Amino acid sequence: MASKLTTGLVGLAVEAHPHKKLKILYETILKVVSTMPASAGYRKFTEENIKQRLSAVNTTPDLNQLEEKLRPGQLEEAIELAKSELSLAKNLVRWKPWEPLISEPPEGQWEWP
Amino acid sequence: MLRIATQKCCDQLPSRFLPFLSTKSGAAVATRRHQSTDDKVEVFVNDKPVYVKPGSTVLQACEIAGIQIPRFCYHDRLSVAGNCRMCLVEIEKSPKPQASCAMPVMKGMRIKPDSDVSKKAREGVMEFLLANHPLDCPICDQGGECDLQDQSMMFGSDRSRFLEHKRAVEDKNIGPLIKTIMTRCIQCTRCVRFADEVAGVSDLGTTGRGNDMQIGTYVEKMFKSEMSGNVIDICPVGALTSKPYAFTARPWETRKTETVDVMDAVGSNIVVSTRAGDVLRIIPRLHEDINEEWISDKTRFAYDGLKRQRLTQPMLRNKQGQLVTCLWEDALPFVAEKLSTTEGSKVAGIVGGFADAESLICLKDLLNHVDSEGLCTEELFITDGAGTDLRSNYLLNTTIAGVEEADLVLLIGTNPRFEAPLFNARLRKSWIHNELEVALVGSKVDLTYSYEHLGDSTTTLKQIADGTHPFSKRLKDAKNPMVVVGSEVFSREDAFGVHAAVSAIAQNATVTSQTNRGDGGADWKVLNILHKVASQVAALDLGYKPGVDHIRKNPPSLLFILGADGGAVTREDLPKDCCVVYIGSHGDVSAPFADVILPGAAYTEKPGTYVNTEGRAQQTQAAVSPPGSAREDWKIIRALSEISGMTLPYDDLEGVRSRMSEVSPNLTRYDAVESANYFKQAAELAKLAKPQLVSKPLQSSQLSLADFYMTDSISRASKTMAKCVKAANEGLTPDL
Amino acid sequence: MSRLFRSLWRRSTTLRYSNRPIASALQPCLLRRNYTNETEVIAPTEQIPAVRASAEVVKQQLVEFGDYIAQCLPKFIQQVQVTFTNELELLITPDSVIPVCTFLRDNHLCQFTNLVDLTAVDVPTRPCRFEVVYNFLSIPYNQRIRVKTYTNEVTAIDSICQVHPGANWYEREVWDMYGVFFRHHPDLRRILTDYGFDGHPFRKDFPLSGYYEVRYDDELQRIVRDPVELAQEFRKFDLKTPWEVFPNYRKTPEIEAPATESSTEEKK
Amino acid sequence: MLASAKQMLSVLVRQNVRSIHKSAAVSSGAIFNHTDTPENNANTPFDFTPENYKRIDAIMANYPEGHKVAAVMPILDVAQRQHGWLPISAMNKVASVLEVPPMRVYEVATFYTMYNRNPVGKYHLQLCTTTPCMLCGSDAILKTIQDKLGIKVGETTKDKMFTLMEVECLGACVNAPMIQINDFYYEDLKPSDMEEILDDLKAGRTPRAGPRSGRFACEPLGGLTSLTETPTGPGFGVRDDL
Amino acid sequence: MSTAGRISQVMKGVPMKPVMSANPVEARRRVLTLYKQWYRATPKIIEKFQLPYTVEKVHNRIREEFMKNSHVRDVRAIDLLVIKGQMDLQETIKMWKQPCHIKSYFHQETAVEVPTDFLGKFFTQKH
Repeated sequence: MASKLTTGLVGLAVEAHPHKKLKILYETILKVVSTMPASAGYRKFTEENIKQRLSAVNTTPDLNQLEEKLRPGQLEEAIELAKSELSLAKNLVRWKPWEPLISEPPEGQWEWP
Repeated sequence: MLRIATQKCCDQLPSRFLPFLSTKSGAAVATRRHQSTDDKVEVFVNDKPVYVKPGSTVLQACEIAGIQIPRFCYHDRLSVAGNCRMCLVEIEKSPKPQASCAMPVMKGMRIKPDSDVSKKAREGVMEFLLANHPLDCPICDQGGECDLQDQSMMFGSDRSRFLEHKRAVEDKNIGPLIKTIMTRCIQCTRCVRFADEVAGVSDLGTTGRGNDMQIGTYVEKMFKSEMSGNVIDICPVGALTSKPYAFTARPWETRKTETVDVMDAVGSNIVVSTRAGDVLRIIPRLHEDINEEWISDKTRFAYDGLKRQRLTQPMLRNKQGQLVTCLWEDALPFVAEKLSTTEGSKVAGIVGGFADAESLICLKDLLNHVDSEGLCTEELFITDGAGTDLRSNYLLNTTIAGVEEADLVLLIGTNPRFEAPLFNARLRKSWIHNELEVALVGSKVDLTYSYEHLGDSTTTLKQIADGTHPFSKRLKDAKNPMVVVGSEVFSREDAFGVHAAVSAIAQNATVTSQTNRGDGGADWKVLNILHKVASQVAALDLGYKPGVDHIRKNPPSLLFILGADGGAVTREDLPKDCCVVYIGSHGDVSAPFADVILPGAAYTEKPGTYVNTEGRAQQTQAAVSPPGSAREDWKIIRALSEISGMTLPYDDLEGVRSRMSEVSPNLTRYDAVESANYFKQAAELAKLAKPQLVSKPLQSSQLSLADFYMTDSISRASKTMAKCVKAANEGLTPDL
Repeated sequence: MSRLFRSLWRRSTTLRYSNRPIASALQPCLLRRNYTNETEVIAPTEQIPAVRASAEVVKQQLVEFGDYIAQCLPKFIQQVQVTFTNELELLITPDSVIPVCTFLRDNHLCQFTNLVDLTAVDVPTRPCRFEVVYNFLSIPYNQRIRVKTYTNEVTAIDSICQVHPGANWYEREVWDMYGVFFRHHPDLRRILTDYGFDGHPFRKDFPLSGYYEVRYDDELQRIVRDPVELAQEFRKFDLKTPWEVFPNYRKTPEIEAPATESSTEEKK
Repeated sequence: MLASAKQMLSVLVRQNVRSIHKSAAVSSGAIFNHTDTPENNANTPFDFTPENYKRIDAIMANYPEGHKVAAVMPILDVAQRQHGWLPISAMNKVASVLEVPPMRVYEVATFYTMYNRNPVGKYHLQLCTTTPCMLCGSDAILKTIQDKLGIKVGETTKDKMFTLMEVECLGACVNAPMIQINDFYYEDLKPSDMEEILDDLKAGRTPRAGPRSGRFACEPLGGLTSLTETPTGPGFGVRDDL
Repeated sequence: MSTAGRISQVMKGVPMKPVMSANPVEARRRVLTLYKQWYRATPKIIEKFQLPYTVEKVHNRIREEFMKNSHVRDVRAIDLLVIKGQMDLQETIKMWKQPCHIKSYFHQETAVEVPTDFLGKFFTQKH
């Protein structure tokens, strides 16, 4: 039931089941994120954002309306974005960015002489 | 200029003021303060107490407090005009800001140079000055060293409120040296005051009134002064700039070398600006005891002679009698061969006016090595009596700065205005400020100040010496008299007679002046010799014989000419087989008849020692390198000595200088005047030799401005100087 | 588009303030606001035509956005600053180039997918003389960001070729010009200089004339490469006027009281 | 966007203002440089007459020794009266009489407008056209002169009789419009008066100087409106007991 | 190859991470490997560039270049030198360099001997 023939973007095919895809992706992101400590800034912001998007996916069956809610871009782009967010989240679990700063800059490093 | 002004003010700070500032003990402070404020007025600059001499101006008080007031018309060495209004400062209880350069200090005055009123006043004045000032800084030669530019950056507003047209003023042609762009003029009248007060040639003035006022000569004429170039330096904007230097360089891209001038015997301190091996201009450097901050036009503008008529390659005369260029490797062995085969008594040397003490000592050592005694200076002096043995006999003993203490000057056979313009400027300064009286025996010339002309005959001298002349009375009454003899006197056949008469006059005056002053044997020297060329004193110090008589009497077969271009010796004076070796920088008078030419360096190209007419040793510095294969003169002689197998025992500058100080220690005591006082002995020695006087009038060769410009090999090669002569002789033409 | 960006921003700010305790737990010095707190936007007037209108709104958004990134990556970011021309800058530790670039590229609210520029600055007086600068562009949000880090001559920086393949030649250029080594770069070799060229020309201690000069030698009938010999005088500018005026007014502003520092900075 | 457009607009407006705005070039029109001309050069013959030498001596005697240069203005005036105007040679002569550099004399002569450094006719008509005179009809007077003599402002008639100048306020506004011809003021002029004066001058007569309206001097035209009573004697208004 | 290993001062916060080698032993191994690579490539270099030198001479020259940096102790500096040496080797064997580059390693073709005695200086120099 694809509503359009093409996304108009090279290399980006029309997604047949965007709701399903997005739901899986967003849920996976949430799952990955939930392994982070509750106080992590990234976790808080991402959960908030992704949950909003997920609820939009769940409550909006109409493709066009969903597209409008998940701006910017088309749903296919939103899928790509979610994919990269997922990979980022996985990476961040590894990198642990919520930890304190690794190293302070040397004295006077950021000052102009 | 303003830097100089500050320095002077710091100098004025009494030395006992300084310990007061640095003392830590409270008691000591209290007593010292008491002492130091006795003759001082206390004023407050920014609420800080400052003690200044009564009668000094608010501006000077601020400078002592370390605050500089912007100014355009005020100049340290000129009278106060107070017309630019840039130095306005707020003074408490004064209803309006006051022009600080013209406002004398009063006790307890509270000066606020950094207050808002002062700042606003400056900004307002600057805005008005810029209202009519063209925005042509990019094509202005003053750009980068412009007082208006600098001060508008510091004190001006960043925008203009004027929409009106700017005033335009016609440019004036005032000679081949000074370029005028009168639209840029801000009417500070520094140039007018300089012309009036220092140069003594009142050719400049302000014409018109109000917005149309302009600086100029009214009628088109040359600014006929031998020191005219100084108006370029004192002009705070680009209205008066240097014509030869026009559009050649910006001040920041030039390299400055602080050196000494050799165009006359005064030894003015100068700065040579160079870029990429080119001398671009010469400007004065402050030396209170010599040139203050002025220099003569020959010093300033003759530098283009350093690029023309130069000897750049060694030359040998071939069989056809033509001089052809060759290599050092050819020329030096040729001379060395001659030197080692010629009998010592047949070798001689003449040195000219530009020879530095280093080359003088090298030449002397070399010629003495071959047992030659024929070392002569081109300039003449007496040889009888004490001759050159007593140093006080040939120096300007009073010193140039000493003129300011003199009250009577007797000039004999000299025209100081053209022979030593800065000495004359001192005389004029004393004439204005110290009521100095001047009398002259010699040609009647315009000295820029009034003097008593006592005629030009030698009998006058005799009469003064005898005490029968009316002038003797005045000489007798004088407290600090000076007798100045021009070096041209010594080219007379009765030079010794004149010198003896002058010595007698001076000796009498020394005795009477001591009683007049009432200080017994105080160190005031009356007799002064005013030399014309830079090398003479050093040469006499090193034991050269003055004059070429020796060479005329003993015809040499090998003659070294070290830059002697005065024409004292010509080919006709020499034997046919005489080999003439010319060492020098310019192909002028002597080089054409030389058999070998060894190109030397000019004074901007070598570190050399020169002793001025006061006996003050000074150094020149190499600003550029000598052109072509030219070498420093002493090195040429040193190399020659090595090739001829008589290696001189030094091969660097330090070595030469230590040898110099062995011969005459004063030569390396730089910037010190070594005083000498053997007048009595000299006068007695002179009596023994029975001097004679002839009736030929005492004359000087430089009578008018046109005679001043071209006197030596450098100025004769200078195009600018040639233009000046043309303008002085024939009046201005548009191409000058 | 920018409206959307703003609305997103509004959302992120609400998020932030709902979690105030955590936000305040972050180091307070993390965010340096490199601007003055003037609230009034000065409109150009007839009298003062050339004054830049300070876009306080834009600035505020940048501050909040910077805050967001700093809260997400406290481990990597040393400082966030907004310059007076409203440019957002992240100052990060040298080891965290890849995480930060990845985050900026992949995060929903960043999407800095475009590497505009990568270069370095040599400041020899600093403890680590090289400053490596990355400029990114977020096309969806029309937003730019600058990431800066530092290194010295002997420390390698991680190559971001795996994050942004476009960084390949930029990194080669920085290596060539500054001698900053990029670890894990696929093909790190010279890009601009001649083969056999010695030294890194953009280093401040590299002589203006270089070390070698290449010329055709007539005797040898071929190109020769000689150590540089300056035929022309080196031009050095002397900016003092011969009659130096008012040295008192030439003092550098660093003597000024620290209270006025921010205002001078803004004037720059 | 709007702001920048506004800014742009204001810049444009400013530029327009600038291009429309014109102010008169500020200049009095006088030239303060000497250029040699056939009638005015350093060789123009000039020497004081014996009477004037006597006069100069008398003038210089007014000033103390050492300050003789102060006599420069009266002596320049003597020279101008003798020659009609001041050629450069006359200024040089004054300088040599006073023993000062010529430049000092040029400075004075260029400063004051009443020294004529260019030839003027026998009668130097200086018509005031400053505001009060202009309001009272100096334009008509100017037109009358121009029509009658056929010269414009700044020109001299061919017979070297008249030179016409417009000058700024001569301080006789109460009798406006007025003209100064050589040393005399002619006031309260009507065009007919002007013609009459010019006719008189042409005919070699000397017209009577002063107001032409029948006034004696500058009293109100319609008779006095105040101070009409007899002046009070001494002691008026003084306390009796003094 | 001119960049000598300037060991930066150990300062708080200044990164001290290794470039490639973790310890001096490893760095030494890398240097030796590079040296061997150069050594082996020598005949080919001579052949390709048609150098008028013997293999021994080139070997000696290579050794000299390596010994020039023998004082470097900082492992990271050694690593960077190795990296540059590898770059050089690549440029050489791929003939990206030109003969003049190679030859300039062997002699200063136009260098003039500067005289030190007075006469010599007098004839050749102005100062």
